[in-house]
Amino acid sequence: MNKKVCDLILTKKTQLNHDNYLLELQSKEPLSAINPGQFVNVLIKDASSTFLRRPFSVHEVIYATNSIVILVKTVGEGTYKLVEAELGDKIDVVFPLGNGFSLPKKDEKILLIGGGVGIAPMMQMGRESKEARAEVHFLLGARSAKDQILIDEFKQHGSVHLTTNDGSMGVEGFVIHHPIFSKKEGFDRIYCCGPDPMMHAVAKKAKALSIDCEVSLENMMACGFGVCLCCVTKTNEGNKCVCTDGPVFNIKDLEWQI
Amino acid sequence: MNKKVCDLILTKKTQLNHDNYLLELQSKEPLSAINPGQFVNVLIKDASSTFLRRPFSVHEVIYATNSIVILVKTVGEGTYKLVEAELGDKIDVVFPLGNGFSLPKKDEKILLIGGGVGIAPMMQMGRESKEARAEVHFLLGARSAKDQILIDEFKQHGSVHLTTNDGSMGVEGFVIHHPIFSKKEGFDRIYCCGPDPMMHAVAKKAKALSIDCEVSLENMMACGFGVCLCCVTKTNEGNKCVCTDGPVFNIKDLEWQI
Amino acid sequence: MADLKVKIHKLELKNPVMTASGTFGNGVEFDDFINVSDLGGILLKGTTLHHREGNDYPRMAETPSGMLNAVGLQNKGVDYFCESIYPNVRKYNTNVVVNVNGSTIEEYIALTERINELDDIDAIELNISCPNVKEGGMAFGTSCPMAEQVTKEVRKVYNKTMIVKLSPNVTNIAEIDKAVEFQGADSVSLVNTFLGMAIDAESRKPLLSTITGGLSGPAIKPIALRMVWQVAQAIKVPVIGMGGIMNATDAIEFMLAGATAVQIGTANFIDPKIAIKIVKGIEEYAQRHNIHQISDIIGELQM
Amino acid sequence: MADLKVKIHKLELKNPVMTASGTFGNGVEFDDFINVSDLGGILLKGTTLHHREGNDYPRMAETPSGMLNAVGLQNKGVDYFCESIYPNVRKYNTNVVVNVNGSTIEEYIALTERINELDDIDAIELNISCPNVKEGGMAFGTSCPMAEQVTKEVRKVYNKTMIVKLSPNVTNIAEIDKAVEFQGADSVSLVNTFLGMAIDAESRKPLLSTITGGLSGPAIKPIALRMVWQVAQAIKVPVIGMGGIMNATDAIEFMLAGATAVQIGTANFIDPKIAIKIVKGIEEYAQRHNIHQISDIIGELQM
Ligand SMILES: Cc1cc2nc3c(=O)[nH]c(=O)nc-3n(C[C@H](O)[C@H](O)[C@H](O)COP(=O)(O)OP(=O)(O)OC[C@H]3O[C@@H](n4cnc5c(N)ncnc54)[C@H](O)[C@@H]3O)c2cc1C
Ligand SMILES: Cc1cc2nc3c(=O)[nH]c(=O)nc-3n(C[C@H](O)[C@H](O)[C@H](O)COP(=O)(O)OP(=O)(O)OC[C@H]3O[C@@H](n4cnc5c(N)ncnc54)[C@H](O)[C@@H]3O)c2cc1C
Ligand SMILES: Cc1cc2nc3c(=O)[nH]c(=O)nc-3n(C[C@H](O)[C@H](O)[C@H](O)COP(=O)(O)O)c2cc1C
Ligand SMILES: Cc1cc2nc3c(=O)[nH]c(=O)nc-3n(C[C@H](O)[C@H](O)[C@H](O)COP(=O)(O)O)c2cc1C
Ligand code: FES
Ligand code: FES
Repeated sequence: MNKKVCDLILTKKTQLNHDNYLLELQSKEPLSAINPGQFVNVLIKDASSTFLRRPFSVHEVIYATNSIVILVKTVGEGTYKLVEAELGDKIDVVFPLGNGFSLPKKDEKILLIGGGVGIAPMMQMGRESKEARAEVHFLLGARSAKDQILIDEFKQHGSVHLTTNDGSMGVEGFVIHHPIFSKKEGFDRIYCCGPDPMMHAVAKKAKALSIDCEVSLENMMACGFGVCLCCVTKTNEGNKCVCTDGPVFNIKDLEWQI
Repeated sequence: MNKKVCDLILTKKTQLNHDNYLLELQSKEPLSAINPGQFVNVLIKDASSTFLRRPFSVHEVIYATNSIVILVKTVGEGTYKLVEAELGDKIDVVFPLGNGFSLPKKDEKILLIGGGVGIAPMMQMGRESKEARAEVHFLLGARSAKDQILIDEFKQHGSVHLTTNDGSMGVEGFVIHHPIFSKKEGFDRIYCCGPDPMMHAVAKKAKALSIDCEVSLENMMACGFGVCLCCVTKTNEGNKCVCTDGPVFNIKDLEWQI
Repeated sequence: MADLKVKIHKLELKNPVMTASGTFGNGVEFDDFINVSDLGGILLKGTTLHHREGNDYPRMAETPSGMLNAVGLQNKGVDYFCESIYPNVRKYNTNVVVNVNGSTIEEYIALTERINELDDIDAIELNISCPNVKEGGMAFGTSCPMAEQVTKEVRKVYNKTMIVKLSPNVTNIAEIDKAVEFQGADSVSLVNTFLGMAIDAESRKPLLSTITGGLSGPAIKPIALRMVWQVAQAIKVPVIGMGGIMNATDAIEFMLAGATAVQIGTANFIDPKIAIKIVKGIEEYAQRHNIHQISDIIGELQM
Repeated sequence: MADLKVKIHKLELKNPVMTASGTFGNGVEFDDFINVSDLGGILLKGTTLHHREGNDYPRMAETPSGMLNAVGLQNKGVDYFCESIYPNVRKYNTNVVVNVNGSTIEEYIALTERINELDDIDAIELNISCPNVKEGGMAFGTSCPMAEQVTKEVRKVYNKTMIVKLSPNVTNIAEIDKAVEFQGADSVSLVNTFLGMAIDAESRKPLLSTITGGLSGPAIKPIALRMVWQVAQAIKVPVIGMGGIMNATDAIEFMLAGATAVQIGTANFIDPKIAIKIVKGIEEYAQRHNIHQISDIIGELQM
């Protein structure tokens, strides 16, 4: 699982909706094992305002073709430039980075919560959890029906539950408002990635229900491999780097006021 | 002849040899008159090292289609990016800039000398000089045969004489070594654009032969329209801006040691 | 529509957007592109008592997100200014400010006295921060006693709005600003360019004839913003902020840091319409944030 | 093949490329990417006597051609360093330099004494220029008497190579460098980061928890280059240059300006292999220009 910096080839690009794209990046050399929840750090070329690399979660790993798929939401110059890349283009990537989620045990019932583009790491996590024979549930939150993407793909790895802020698809409200939390038979583990307020709310819920919970943070990063110390979050053991000690943390280790 | 800043559309792109391209840029609005020797200043988008615009001589004006053609030699990030533009792309241009050459009178015999990409302004100058019924001769200098471009196009406006440094096409040597200068019937005017040492050599020759001579300078520019005062050259009347008082100067006004 | 008016001492600005000295020519060069009178004010190019040829070519080098210049205050002197430039710029329905430069205190005074006679010039900007002239210039702006003295002496002969433009090439900019304020400046403007240098590795030569020159553009924005913030906290007179402003967001940032108005410099070279675009952008920002008076955001950085 | 060796006091560098403190972790983070021993030297991350948590998140903001950081010297203190880091870095066959930081002169001394005991550490870099700590840090580097004093006191307890790293946030950097040289520094390194600031116009909040932070990257290169040139002319000990070096050409420029060696900082974040690439690029430059000893170009700016 050595880190490397190299050019991957863009072999597939799929636009999912107005602002989400799947990019499939192929390595010439075989991929070593990548954990669900790890991320890659991409150099954006030819953009005048992107000086630093841009981090993206590993959405899927296709070992058969040595490919990594990332899900990119366009929010600024870097992501707009990235999704403009054409098939065959070389993309300069540092990977794999970060720790990744801890996999569930056989027969455990787990809830994978993704909010917005925070759904990205949950595809690979869902697949590997299913392969580990856990019972996988996805809870995907979005603003509106048009922002709900990849539902069929998630269904291949588990059952899918949806919320939208405006109620246009699934349950109206935020993910924590979903009735799945009030079911009697609870979850063994919750995994969550999404906007900070959402992760806080989920963590609070998990704590109240005494469910083991991991969250994947998206702190601003300069290097992505543990040398700049810019991406820290407060933990019981002091400041830790989200890029190396994370991005995945167990909420019991974080100093969140929940 | 008001200056404007606006988007022109790239309607045609022709690669002439390994490092020279013709770009045809079309204006939605009718073009007002542009003088041969004037230039345009192009914004290079999506390049990380090009902060300022890049100036290019007007190579041809096609009033019928409201188009300006520029000849671009790739030398750095800006020019490489520019020639990567695709048909239909918007190119942000400030134009027309500078003074331009003084047109010859009817029946005058003129020599238009271009060295390297300095041939750029000579096409439109040749055309308009011919239209003014002058006798037009081009003297085009390049390193080697493969760098001699657009010969047939120049032939439409006058007779063409060539030099190459390695003798692979035309006379071997620099432009001033061409026997055309030793002919008895001399030229009424010489116009020249090219590398600085070449323009100095031509100016010296013209002075020796007492021929009126205009040169087009390519000083480094920040603004291109006379406000930064960065592009100056020394003249009899002190420092003058190459972008507004030039790029074309009569050699008798310049403080060149020739 | 938001009220964009701001006030710099006696100057009423219809909006906080001015253009920076040396980057806007004498305004007239922009007539083809924009309606100059729509700006809050314009700063004319640096003027001296006598004609100056400026430095030798090359005077410019592009740098990452910026440029170096070594113009060296080329201008035709105050006589020419009064006769040939003033008649053209007085027509603008905006604040026209002359950027005043000297090699000695006497020169600053003599020049200011001449400008004082011009009815339609309501303010001067005392440039004690030019890095590109050998004598005077930056030497005044990097030493407290000198900055104080020139401000004090010029104040004696000038009753209209006096803006003092300070050098960023100092350890503690707020200290010098305080000194200058104490001597009667009605406003301070900052930053001027940072002393920098560029070398061509192939020829091993400096890229500027003067070896060093002044760095401007977005590269310096973070430092300029910090200085404006520090100065605005230290002094009471209005601060005019500049340094790498390329768009309305940048301008808003300077205002939040404490600038009452901003100046647009190098950006004018890249887009001759930029100053007007920034006025519009500020208006849109105000609308989006439900701000009725843009002056309400001055110094309103939330901490 | 050109001889790339240079000498910084007693340190023999196999090539002039070092990595800058705080941008190279403890070197081991780069083992996956490069052979660290191929570098001229590495500067470990800033160390203090006691454990420091550093500043709160957010500590970073991207800027045009650069970045601001406000790490605040997070590190586990010298005990941890000696026990857990030193054993891992002494293996490198290159010069491993510890970046020494203190809030008081006593802290600088106590820390240096500990480092002095480590056989395989042949040099310290005295950081008197960190803009991101409240006490000490930059205050030492921006005042001549303080810079002199800390240099002098640390010199008394340290006989190996002592490099002093100075603050660029000063009016006259050469003056401070001279003072430091006078007090026995064997070399000076510059520049540290420039104090800057970034604001989010939408939320009206600073982008850094500490409001201001240190600017690094290509944006500062022209200023850094000028400072290195000025300092190299003013002092006799070798200068180590840095500030925005992204490629071999940049490195050569610093050497032409007078740097004996260079440090690569922020560029490491963008390309973890960059330092080695720069070594190769310098070698190519030497070959292309028929330079047998790279040390021949130090200070060879043609004017
Ligand atoms: C570990 C990690 C994994 C990530 N995974 C994904 C992913 O799978 N898919 C995806 O689309 N995005 C992901 N992101 C976020 C992604 O990196 C940013 O959206 C991207 O860097 C924005 O670049 P830009 O140039 O387009 O926007 P910019 O112009 O840089 O920024 C646009 C806006 O987004 C904000 N922003 C940028 N980065 C972050 C961040 N890290 N946290 C909070 N706000 C930010 C900026 O402050 C700004 O307001 C991840 C981030 C991290 C740290
Ligand atoms: C009035 C004028 C008219 C011009 N007309 C043409 C034209 O018709 N066709 C054409 O191809 N080019 C022309 N040029 C030159 C053209 O502007 C430059 O080649 C271009 O700006 C280089 O940009 P870049 O980003 O590709 O290279 P950069 O990376 O900026 O530079 C590459 C190399 O070229 C050098 N260089 C760049 N600009 C100049 C310059 N103005 N003078 C001397 N050296 C320079 C740089 O120092 C560097 O060594 C003209 C320049 C001027 C001032
Ligand atoms: C080419 C050029 C010429 C300048 N001339 C002057 C001048 O004459 N007087 C002055 O006070 N400032 C002068 N400046 C400094 C600008 O007014 C401004 O302070 C500086 O460029 C920073 O702003 P910017 O980054 O927006 O350009 C000049 C700047 C440039 C780029
Ligand atoms: C994230 C970060 C942390 C830094 N930490 C230190 C430090 O601990 N000690 C120090 O002397 N300099 C520190 N620096 C400054 C660098 O060593 C270097 O002086 C500066 O970044 C300029 O070089 P650059 O532009 O190549 O990055 C740090 C810089 C960055 C970006
Ligand atoms: S991003 Fe640099 S340490 Fe995490
Ligand atoms: S390029 Fe600005 S005045 Fe000529």
